[in-house]
Amino acid sequence: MSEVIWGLATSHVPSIGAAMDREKTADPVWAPLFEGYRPAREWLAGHTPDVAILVYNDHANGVDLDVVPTFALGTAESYRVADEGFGRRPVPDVTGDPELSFHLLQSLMDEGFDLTVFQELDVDHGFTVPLSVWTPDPGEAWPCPVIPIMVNVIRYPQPTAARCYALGQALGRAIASYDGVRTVGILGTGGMSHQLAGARAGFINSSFDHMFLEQIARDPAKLAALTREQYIREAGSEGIELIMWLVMRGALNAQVRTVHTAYHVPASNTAAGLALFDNRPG
Amino acid sequence: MSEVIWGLATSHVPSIGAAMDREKTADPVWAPLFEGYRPAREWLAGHTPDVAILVYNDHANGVDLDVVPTFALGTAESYRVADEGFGRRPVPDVTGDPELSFHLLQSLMDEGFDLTVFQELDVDHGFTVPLSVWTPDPGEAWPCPVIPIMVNVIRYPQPTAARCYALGQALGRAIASYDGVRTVGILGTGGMSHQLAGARAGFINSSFDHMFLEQIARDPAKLAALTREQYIREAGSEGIELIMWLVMRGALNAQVRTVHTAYHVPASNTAAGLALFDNRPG
Amino acid sequence: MSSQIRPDLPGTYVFDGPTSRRGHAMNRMFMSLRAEQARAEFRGDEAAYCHRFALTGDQTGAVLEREWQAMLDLGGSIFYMYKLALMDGHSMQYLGGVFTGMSEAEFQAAMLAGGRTDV
Amino acid sequence: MSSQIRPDLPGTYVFDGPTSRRGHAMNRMFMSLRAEQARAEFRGDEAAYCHRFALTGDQTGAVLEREWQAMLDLGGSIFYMYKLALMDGHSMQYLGGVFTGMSEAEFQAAMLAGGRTDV
Ligand SMILES: [Fe+3]
Ligand SMILES: [Fe+3]
Repeated sequence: MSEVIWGLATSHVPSIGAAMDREKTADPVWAPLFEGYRPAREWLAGHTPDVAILVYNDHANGVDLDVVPTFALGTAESYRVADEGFGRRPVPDVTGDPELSFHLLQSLMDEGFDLTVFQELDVDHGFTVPLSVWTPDPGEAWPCPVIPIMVNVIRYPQPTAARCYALGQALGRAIASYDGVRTVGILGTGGMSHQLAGARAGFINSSFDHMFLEQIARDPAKLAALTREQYIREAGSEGIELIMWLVMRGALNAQVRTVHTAYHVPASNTAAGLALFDNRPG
Repeated sequence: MSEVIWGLATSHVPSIGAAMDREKTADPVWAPLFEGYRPAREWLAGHTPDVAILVYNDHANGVDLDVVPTFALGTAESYRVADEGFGRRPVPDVTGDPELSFHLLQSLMDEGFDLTVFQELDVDHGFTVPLSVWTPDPGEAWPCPVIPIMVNVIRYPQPTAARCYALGQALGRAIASYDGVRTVGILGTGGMSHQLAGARAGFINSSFDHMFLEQIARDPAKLAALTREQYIREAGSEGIELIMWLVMRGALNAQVRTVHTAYHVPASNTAAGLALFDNRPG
Repeated sequence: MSSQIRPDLPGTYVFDGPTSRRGHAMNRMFMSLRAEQARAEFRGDEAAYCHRFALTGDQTGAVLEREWQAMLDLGGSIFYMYKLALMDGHSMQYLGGVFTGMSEAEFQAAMLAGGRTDV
Repeated sequence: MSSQIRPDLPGTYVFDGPTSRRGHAMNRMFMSLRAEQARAEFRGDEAAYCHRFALTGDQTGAVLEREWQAMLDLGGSIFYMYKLALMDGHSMQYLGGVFTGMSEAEFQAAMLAGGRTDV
C-alpha cells in the first residue's frame, strides 16, 4: 500500500527554467512569479515523498518526430537531461524507479491503457522545469526518484481530457496496490492558457485559467468533460496541455486540501499557474 | 460507408517469405504449405479491396528497442521494406492511405485507444510475409494500399486478448463510418503455436491451434477471454502473437463465412495457420 | 469525406495529421538543428541543407527568407521552427511579434500587460 | 513486492520489464548488427565492440563464446540474438537445437515430425 501524499500542477515554460539557471529570479519581471511559488516550495520541502511521478510532454527533444505516443511510461533506471540544442540545463539527471515503473505498466495495461514503454529517454524542459519549480536548488540530485509519464499534447488528436482523467484514476489504483514505497508525489505539468503561433499568438484567457484552477480541486470531472476543441478555443492551441493536470488530479482522492495556488502573467508567452494539493486524509 | 469484405489470418514466419523469394515453394518440405494456401489465394485474387489494413508486429527491425508501443498506427504515404540485416526482401514497398489512417486515428482515439502514431515506418517480414501469402506475385506493386497497425507481442505485458478484440471492434466501427473507399480487407498475422527460446523451444500444440482456428470464426469472445499466461502456456512464448488475429476478427461481423482454413507443421520452428473469412452479408 | 472534426479556429494552427504530413521533411530538418555539427552545415549552405532533407521549393524559400508565417502555412510546427529561431538568436516573443504584426517590443509589452485577451 | 503476475513457465523465457532492463545493452548491441559496417567492426574486435556497447563481463563472455543459453539468461531477447546467429550463418533451428540439447538435424527432424508436442 503506497499513498499519494500530494499533487502538484505547474506550468513548464522554458523561460522559467532559464530565469532560474541565470539567477534572474529576483529581477522585477520574474520576482512576482517566484514569490508566488514560495509557499508551495516551502510546504513541499517538508513533504518529500519516497518517489514522484511526473506527467509531461516532450517538445521535439527526447522523441523523434516520426513516432508520437499518446501515453508513454519510462521504465529506465535514470533519465538524462536533454540537450535541446544549446547545451543541457545545469540540473541533475533524473533517477528512476524501474520496479515501480514495471508495476504501473502491468496495472495500467491490465486496465486497458495502451502505453508505450520507454526503456531509455532523455527528458527536456517539460520535465526539468517542473522539477525546478518544486525544488529550486537540487544540488547533486533531485529529492527522490521520479518516473516520467509522457502525454501527446502537440499533435492533434490528443487524448481526450476524459481519457487523461481516467488514466489518472487508474494510476491512483495502481499506486495504492504497490508495496514497494510508502509515499508518492504526483506532478501534472503544462498550461495554463497560451498560444505560440498564428494571429492569435499571445492569447491569454485568465477567466478560463481561474475557473480551471478552482475546478481542478473541486470538480475535475467537469474539466474532464471538455472537448479538445473547447480546450484549444478557451486556452489556446498550447493551452490544451492542461489535460495533463487531469492525469495528476485523477490519481488523487475525490476530496483534496488545497495547500496553495498561484497565477501569473506572463512567463514568456504564457500564463503560468501552480496548484498544490495535500492528498492525505483528514 | 466503407465495408470490410474479408479478413485473412496468417502466420508470418520469415522462412515462408524466404521459400518464396528463393523459389523453393515446390520443394517437398514446402509444397504442402503452399498447397494449403492455394484456395485462399485464388479467392483473394478475385476480391481485391480498395485498401487493406494489416495487423502485425515488428521484430526489432522497424522500431528501436528503447521504445515499445502497445498499439501503433502508420499514417505515412508509403512504407519501405526493412533491411533486416541481409538485404531487403525483393518485394515492393508498401503504398499507404494517409486519409484513411487519419480517420482511423481520430475514431480510435475518440473511443479511448491510446495509439502511437508512426509518420514514418519501415516494415519487416512480420508485414511483408502476410502480403506474400495473400499475393505471391505482386509484380511492381501490391494489389492495393495497405495501412499498418502494429501490436506489441514481444515485450511482456502485451495488450490483453480482450483489449485486442476491443480494438478490432472499434476498428470495424471506424471503417464503417468512413466514406473515402468502398471495400476494405483486414489481415491479422502471427502465430500459431510456437516457441523459439529455452528448453521448450520447438513446442507445438496442434490441438490448441485447431481449437483456435475453429473458434476464431464462431466464438472469438471466448478466445478474447484467455489470459496472457494461457496464451504463453498453450501456444508458446511466441504463440501469443495470436492475439493479433483477434484485432482482425473484431473488425468483422459476428457471423462470417469461412472461405478456407489451412494448418501445417512445420514452417521453420512454427505451426503455420491460415484462415480466410468472407465478411459480406448473406 | 472523413469524419475529421479538427477544430477550425481563426488565427490558430492545429498540428493535425495532414499538417504533420505536409511539414514532415521541413520539421525533420528543424529537428536536426539540435546538433552543433548540423547547425554548422546548415549555416554553410542553407539551400543545400534543405535540399538534403527534401524540402519542397516553397518550404526551402520560406526557410531561406525566414518567412515564419509561411513556414507555419507549409506544415511547420512551432516547436520545430523554434529550433531555427533559437539558432538565429530569436526568442518566442520575436516570433509572436511576427505572427501578430508587431515588433518584438510591442509583443512583449502586450504580454506584460496581461496577454492578448481579446483574440 | 510488486503485483507482477508474469507467468513462470518451465523452459520458457518471458521477456518482461526486468529482463529487458538486464539485457538492454546486449540487445542494443545485437540490434546494431543489422548494418554491414557494424558487422565488420564487430568481426574486427568482438570484445572491443561489446565494450563499446557497455555489456557486462558475463554478457561479453557469453557473446564471445556464443553461449546462446547464457545470453538468454543474461537478458537477451531471441529476436535480437537471432541477428548475431544470422551473422554467424546459423538458423533458428540451430538455436532450437542448442536450447534443447539436440543437434540442428535432430531438432529439424523433431519439427518435421510435428514439433515438440510433449513439452
Ligand atoms: Fe509545453
Ligand atoms: Fe512473429
